[in-house]
Amino acid sequence: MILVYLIGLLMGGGVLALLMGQWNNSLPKWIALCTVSTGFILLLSFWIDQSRIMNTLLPETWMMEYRHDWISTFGISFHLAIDGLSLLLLVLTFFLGILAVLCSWKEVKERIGFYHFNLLWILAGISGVFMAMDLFLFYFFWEVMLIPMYFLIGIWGSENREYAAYKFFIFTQASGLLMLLAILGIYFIHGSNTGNYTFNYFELLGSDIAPNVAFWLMLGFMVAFVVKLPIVPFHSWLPDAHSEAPTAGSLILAGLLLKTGAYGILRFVLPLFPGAAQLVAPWAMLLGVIGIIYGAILAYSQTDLKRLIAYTSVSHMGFIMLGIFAFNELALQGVVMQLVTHAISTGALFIMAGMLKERLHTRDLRLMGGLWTQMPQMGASAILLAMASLGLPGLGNFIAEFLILLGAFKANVWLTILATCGLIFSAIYSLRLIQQVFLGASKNLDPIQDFSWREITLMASLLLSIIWLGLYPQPVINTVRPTIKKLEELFLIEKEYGHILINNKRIDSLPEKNVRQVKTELVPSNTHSYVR
Amino acid sequence: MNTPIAIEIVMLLAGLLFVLGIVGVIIRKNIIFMLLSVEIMLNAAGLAFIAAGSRWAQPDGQVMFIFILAMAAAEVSVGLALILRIYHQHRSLDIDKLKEMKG
Amino acid sequence: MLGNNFIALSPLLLLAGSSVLIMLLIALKLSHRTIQFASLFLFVLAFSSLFYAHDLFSHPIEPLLIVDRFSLFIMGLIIFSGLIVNILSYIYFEEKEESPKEYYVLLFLCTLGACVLAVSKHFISLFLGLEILTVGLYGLIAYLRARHYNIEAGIKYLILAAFSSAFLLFGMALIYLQTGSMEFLTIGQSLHSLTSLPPLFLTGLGLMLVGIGFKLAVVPFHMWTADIYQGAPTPVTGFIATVSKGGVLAVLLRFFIEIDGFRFKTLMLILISIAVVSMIIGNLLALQQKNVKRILAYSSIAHLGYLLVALIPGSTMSLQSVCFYLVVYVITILTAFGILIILSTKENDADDIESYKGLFWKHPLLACIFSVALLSLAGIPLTAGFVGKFLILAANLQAGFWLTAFVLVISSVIGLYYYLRIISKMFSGRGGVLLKEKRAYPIFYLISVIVLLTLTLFIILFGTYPSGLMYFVAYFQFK
Amino acid sequence: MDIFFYITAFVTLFSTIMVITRHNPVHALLYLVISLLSLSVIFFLLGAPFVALLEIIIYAGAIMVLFIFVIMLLNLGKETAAQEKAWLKPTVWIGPVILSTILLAELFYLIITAQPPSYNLQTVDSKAVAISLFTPYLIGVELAAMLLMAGVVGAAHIGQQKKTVLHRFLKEEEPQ
Amino acid sequence: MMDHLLWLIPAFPLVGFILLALWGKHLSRFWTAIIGAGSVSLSAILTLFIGLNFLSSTPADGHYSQTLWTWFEVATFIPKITLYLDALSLVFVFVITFIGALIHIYSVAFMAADKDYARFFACMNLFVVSMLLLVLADNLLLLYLGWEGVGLCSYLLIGFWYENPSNGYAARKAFIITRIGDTAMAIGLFVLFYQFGTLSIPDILALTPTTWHEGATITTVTALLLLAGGVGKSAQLPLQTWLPDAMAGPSPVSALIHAATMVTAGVYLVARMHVIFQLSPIAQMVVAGIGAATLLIAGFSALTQYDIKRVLAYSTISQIGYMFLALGLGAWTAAIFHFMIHAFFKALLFLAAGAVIEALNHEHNMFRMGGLKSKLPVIFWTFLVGSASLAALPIISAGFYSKDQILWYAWASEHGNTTLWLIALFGAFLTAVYTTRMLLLTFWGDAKTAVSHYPSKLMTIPLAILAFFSLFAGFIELPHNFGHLTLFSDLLHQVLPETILKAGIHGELLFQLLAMLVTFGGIYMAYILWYRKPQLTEKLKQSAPLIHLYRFWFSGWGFDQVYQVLLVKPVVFIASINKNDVIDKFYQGIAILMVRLNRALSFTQSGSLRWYIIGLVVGAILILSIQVIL
Repeated sequence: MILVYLIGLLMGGGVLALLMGQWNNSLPKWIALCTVSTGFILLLSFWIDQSRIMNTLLPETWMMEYRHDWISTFGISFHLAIDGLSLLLLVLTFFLGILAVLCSWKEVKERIGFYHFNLLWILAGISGVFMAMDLFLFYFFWEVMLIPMYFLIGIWGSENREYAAYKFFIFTQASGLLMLLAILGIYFIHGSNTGNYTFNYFELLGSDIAPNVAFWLMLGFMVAFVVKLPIVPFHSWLPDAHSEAPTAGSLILAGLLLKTGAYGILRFVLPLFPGAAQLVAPWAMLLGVIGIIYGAILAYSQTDLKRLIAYTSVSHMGFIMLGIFAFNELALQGVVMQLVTHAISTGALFIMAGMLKERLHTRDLRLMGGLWTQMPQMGASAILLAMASLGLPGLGNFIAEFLILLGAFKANVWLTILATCGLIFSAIYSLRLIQQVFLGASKNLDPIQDFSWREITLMASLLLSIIWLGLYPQPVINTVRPTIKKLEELFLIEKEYGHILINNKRIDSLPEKNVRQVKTELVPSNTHSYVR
Repeated sequence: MNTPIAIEIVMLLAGLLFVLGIVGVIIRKNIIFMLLSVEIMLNAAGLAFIAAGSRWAQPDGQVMFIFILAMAAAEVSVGLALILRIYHQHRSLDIDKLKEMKG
Repeated sequence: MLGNNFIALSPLLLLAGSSVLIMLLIALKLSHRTIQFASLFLFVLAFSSLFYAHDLFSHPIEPLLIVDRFSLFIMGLIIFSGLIVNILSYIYFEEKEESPKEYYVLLFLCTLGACVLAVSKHFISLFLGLEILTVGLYGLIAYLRARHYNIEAGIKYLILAAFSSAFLLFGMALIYLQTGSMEFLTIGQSLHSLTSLPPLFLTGLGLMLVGIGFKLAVVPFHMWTADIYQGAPTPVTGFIATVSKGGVLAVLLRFFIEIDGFRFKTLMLILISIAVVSMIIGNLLALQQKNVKRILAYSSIAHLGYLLVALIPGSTMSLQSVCFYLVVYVITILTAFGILIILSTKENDADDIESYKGLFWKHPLLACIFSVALLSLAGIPLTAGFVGKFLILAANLQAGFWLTAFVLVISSVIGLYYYLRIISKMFSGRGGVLLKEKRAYPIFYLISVIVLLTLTLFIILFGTYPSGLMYFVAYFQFK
Repeated sequence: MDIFFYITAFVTLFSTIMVITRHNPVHALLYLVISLLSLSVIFFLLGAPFVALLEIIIYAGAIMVLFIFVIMLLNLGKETAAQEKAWLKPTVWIGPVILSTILLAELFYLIITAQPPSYNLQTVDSKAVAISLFTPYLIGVELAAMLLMAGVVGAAHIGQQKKTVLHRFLKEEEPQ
Repeated sequence: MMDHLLWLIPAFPLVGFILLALWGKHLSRFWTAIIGAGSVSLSAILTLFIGLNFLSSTPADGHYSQTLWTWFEVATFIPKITLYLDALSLVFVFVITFIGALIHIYSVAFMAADKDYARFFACMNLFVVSMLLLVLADNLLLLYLGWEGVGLCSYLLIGFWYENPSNGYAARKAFIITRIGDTAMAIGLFVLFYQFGTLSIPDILALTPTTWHEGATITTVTALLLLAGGVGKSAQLPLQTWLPDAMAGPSPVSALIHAATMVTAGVYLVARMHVIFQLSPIAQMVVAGIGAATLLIAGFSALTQYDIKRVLAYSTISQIGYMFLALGLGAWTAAIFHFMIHAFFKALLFLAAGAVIEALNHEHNMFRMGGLKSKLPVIFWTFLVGSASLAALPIISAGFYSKDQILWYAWASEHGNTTLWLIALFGAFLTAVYTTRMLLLTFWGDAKTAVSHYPSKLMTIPLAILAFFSLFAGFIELPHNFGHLTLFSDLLHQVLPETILKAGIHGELLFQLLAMLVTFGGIYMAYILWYRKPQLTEKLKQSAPLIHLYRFWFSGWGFDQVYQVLLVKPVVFIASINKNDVIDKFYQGIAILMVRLNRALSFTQSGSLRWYIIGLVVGAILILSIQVIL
């Protein structure tokens, strides 16, 4: 039930902020802040509660579940559940949510109520995506987060906002609809096989799909997620969206929206279509590597600060793709780490870009330079973030990237070596960023404020988390371990017997049984009920 | 008493008339001519109904024709009223002058 | 028996009677307001008579009409649309130069025609219903007869409609020649044993499709749509988009089911091509359009394409999805046109997209309503349009029509652009041409807004909790 | 009998062609009347005497008179004829004619390949028509009444001459 | 018991860093200096304490180790934050903390006028932390943390005076080039992990001999990958080009990072992972080859520089080349010994050079110096000591002992051969030449620039201490024909294997004499060329081939230019032509296509009724055509 409350809280808070926005300009901010903080505290306490159990015994994969019939004619239910992965991403969502509210505290001066309405609804949509265990519901939330995001970019963005908003919306919508087709495909195939027409994720897990059909269905899912991630060559919406969005928009885009893509692959593509995923794995990894290098080179050539950061996201998301399709625990844990750390580090970079824009009224790198003199605090934070983004050990991103590469190395040596070379490029663009903005001769003679207290709090929380994740990431790893373990097991079996299934000549009864067994193990056998 | 007229021939006649009506509608400039041509088409359709009705020796074809007649009357009355309006507004019945909306 | 006939026909009788009654009221020189209220009352009466007629299960009135659940459903939809258009008409016509009274007579007649279409099971009633609707529409479209656009649209519609009627008639004649009957069921029975359609029948059907296609405004019979939508008074445009298309689609559906047209490859091929081309071309046409009414016209072409796609599998689910989508479409399009009506001024209809600039900051409520309607048309979740599209896709995939589903997806992505364009205009910066709300008629303004708000709530309700409507649609399913 | 039919058919076609090619509206209208009259003969030959009569009375009579009335009212004469003359050049009509020929060819092809069965021609007299019109199709008649009403109301509204026009396009037309 | 104090060694400077980073702005200079230099000094004292303890009662397993916490635990990969102190790391820790402390103290005075005082010490402290972690790491991942950490600090400190973009450029260059090596090293770590299932250094070293065959490809590949990391960090061929540019940083930075400690991380790595290298003769040969080539190339370049710090930079490259040579020869202890001695004298030289530069108001050009012998006596004498050690002045300088060992092994060890020995010998000659040249140009001759200020006590005392070590540190390890003292190698042999000599090699004394001769020859030649007969140099400069050669050497053998053309330019070019993302063009193309289609279709909506009717007819024709065709 707490899950429903979380979404309800955000949506309700949004509406309240919208209404209050008519009366008072600062009320919506406070409402939004309180709403998100409440959710955050709620989740955090639950997480801490859970982690105590986690340390002692291998917990159930599924921690909480809520189910209510929705459209019963189609077997659609309002079905939410969380496991470690979801929980982690939810915590991240609310954490960044708070920051998003804070970082737009001064930036947004117009239509504050509506702004916060959108902000909270995006968060609600994202939370929903992370919790939905019904494919229809998932798709529903998947789309719900788009519209407020569209408004956020389209209304509060900078000069070229409308173009960016369209592009964002059309890209994601197009790919989303293809996913809808795939969802329907699996729904009917499962239904006609078993007679049980349902969108329930757990029931669909065990379904048998002919390999060639599975391949196409998987592609349908993949397109949506890959566009969201985004992976080259589906990335071109991202630089525009990121650079035109307001700070909070960029933060949420980079920090959360992109993560839904990775989450989707982990949650749906791999468990639903293990065989097909195996089949495309080399290509997916190749795309990942291309993304890493292509994104990095593009990032290097940008002159727009936010565009530069956006392309670094493209590069970093390549690692995620690489890691996911390596199918082993190391890489998958790395992927999860990357989700979290990239969210924080790139989010922080965007916040910083927003602060710079507030002060300098430009995002053009060529107009910046030598800002260290006036803003040493920001400069230091920027260096730390740049280091995070180039994967300096001791910061969270390093662990993520290292684990991914380590895992991927097992799966594909040459691609991993190429990907590792991406680390060099990441150094090149990160240092260029620092050089252009903070070092060199000062080009701006007007006095510029360094961090205010609000900004210090914002930054400090992000920087501390990134350092914490770099030095002691175990809580994160523990939280998602059961989920990742199950995924890995699935692939071990699939790998062993997969070729038999793929060639489909003669399906040995024993291995098939094994596969199904593992698949069904992903289903909660005895869900803890934490419903209070 | 009657030798049957081949039904194909009648239908072909109806088809010819129908197509002539179409040609008329397309090539004429004056709205009145277009209306006239539409009447030809409706007549052709009526002929087809009559032929079909007589093929089955049923009155239904004729009934249908009567309704077509009614429709033609109603339509012509509104159409002519519109023509009057157009003439008032444009001082001409040139259909090519009625192109204000496009795109 | 006769009593039952009366009960079954009560909606039609009431509508016909209403038109006469209104004429009498006009003769008594009553005010616009009185007539508006009277017609409102009469519409409500006609609508409620449906519940009365509902007790009869599948009541045929040989040989022309049949009142069954499906026709009741469609009639309900039609009368409901008529009702909404009627309410919205007041503030539109009150400030126009024409005496608005005859308008109501024609409105009733057109609604009657559409209802006849919904209940007809015979070519004669089909033809008559269609013509009542069409001839009524001639009057309605050209209603503001002093305006060039109105008259131009009127004559265009008249010539084209008569032209396409001729095709329809010729096609019917051919079918009649082939089968010896004009009743759907008998026609169906004569085809029962056949696996492929006889050429004469097919030709007739092809020619009929020209006529029907024209009324539905599907490609390649779509070209009139934009001009007529733009030229006609806005309430009438809304009426054309909903009532006229709903009625025609209903009769098409009935005809197809009775003859079981889904068996015939050629026929399906034609339908699929029409649907596919409609979706794509409709959306493409609207892409850069600057006139909102024209945009809605082009979007309606695409939506009719969607409806045809929904029809194509011919399964139970497909029919349900047609009905569901029809409801959604009607509600949504009425909402959209409602906004246009409210924002129209005495001189101008609010159809220039530039005039919507910054609407949100001036009239947030109206802008929100309009946005919801547009998003529903675009098929975005939380709105009913999404569920509708979902059902269509589901029906298609269930039957294995991947191509049509795919084209639907692609074209709706194209379509997204222009809906977003309007929305982003509304939310973009202040300024732009000032659009006035019609505060001059506070009561009717309030009523209109409340009506639109209710419709919007329905859009959202059906989008978030569609089960109710699904059951409803399934209950009123054909057969 | 056949010959009679063919002659009438020829007359019909000829006069119809004349209708669509005449420049003067009155001439065209008169040809149309001829076409309708010959068509009514064909109706008669097809065993539909009642409808043949209606064709003459209503179509050739009433409706055509309406046309003539409007043409006279608007005083369409030389001017229109000149306009049409200037317009009707081969470049204009060749395309539509080709299109229509294609359509015609397809229609012919489909109709001829259909091979409808032979039959015996029977006269369906006015009584049979009346009976079917007023028993099963009674509702149709009622509906036709509504149709006519729609036509009348529409025509009356559009056609009425009332100068209460307050429209920007027409402001110069209004002295008051 | 000492195990538990291990964490304090890096903790002191870490605390210093945190304090300075967070509150540096608000601290007075005094407190900044106290925290900055004090923390490192505390570490140094603690190191002495622990070191003595270690030496006096060496634990049975040869090391102290302390696990602080488990870094993370994924599947079987469980790297821990464990500090591990054995003899090898002890030497390094000692050098780092001790020299570090001296340099910090020196910096208190040297940087006194700088506005970013706190930032300087913060970075320096952070550097010490990272470097300590590097050498104390128990597993390769933690080592990698230190490895990258020192890279970061190097970057920050090279670019310390950030207003000048060229400093920033040098800093970036340093970071990126070392990063190339690091990347290869990371790949090496992957290989190791999949071979051994762990990254723990002791485990790997223990498992290697049993798992891998000598000369197996995997061994060589792994060794080369690790070596690549070392080559990058230690500025060896072909990744040496960053170090001369790195002299843009303040002199203490050059002393600490780019001479004494960080650049020798590669040496540490190879020594640390010596088991792997031992198993791969090819790799070992490559190490020796790289070392030999580097020392020669850098020696020539050093000969031509006029910036005093660049001379020292090239000499550093060259000296590290010697260390690599030693490593390649299997002379593990000799390499480490040379590392330690080099740390002393090179730190000394840099600090002294820094003092000179500051005294001459930031004049780097040696040709504008001169005659400082009498004006800056303390500096002169310490510099002289350092130079002597660098030039390996026989008997009295520590450098002699360490370098002589390497020369000897180049001949005598089982991997040694004549070529290597000749190169090493020639390198020694070059060293003597350029060292003497530097000395002569700086301190002898006429004064060309006035001395603006004089070094304070805080600067001279560290110099003196370092000078002491530069002279006498060599005596802990004496050749066997000359005292045969092996304190240092005994200590290290706990960790590193003994050098295996070829059978039947004699005549060590002969080689020593030869080396001495070469050194003196070098000194004399420099004396002739740059002091006695400078006109000779001028004459030589007239000849065209020589001038080209001179320029070639001066530019560091053209490596920079080659990289510029082969790597930098193409990448920048690709980046610049693709700035607007060619893939985006594809999507824009789709959008444009849609717009075109829209225009074309809008054209059909001409408003002409006739046209619409034709459309209708065409539609009918199409439908009928479908029927006719099918």
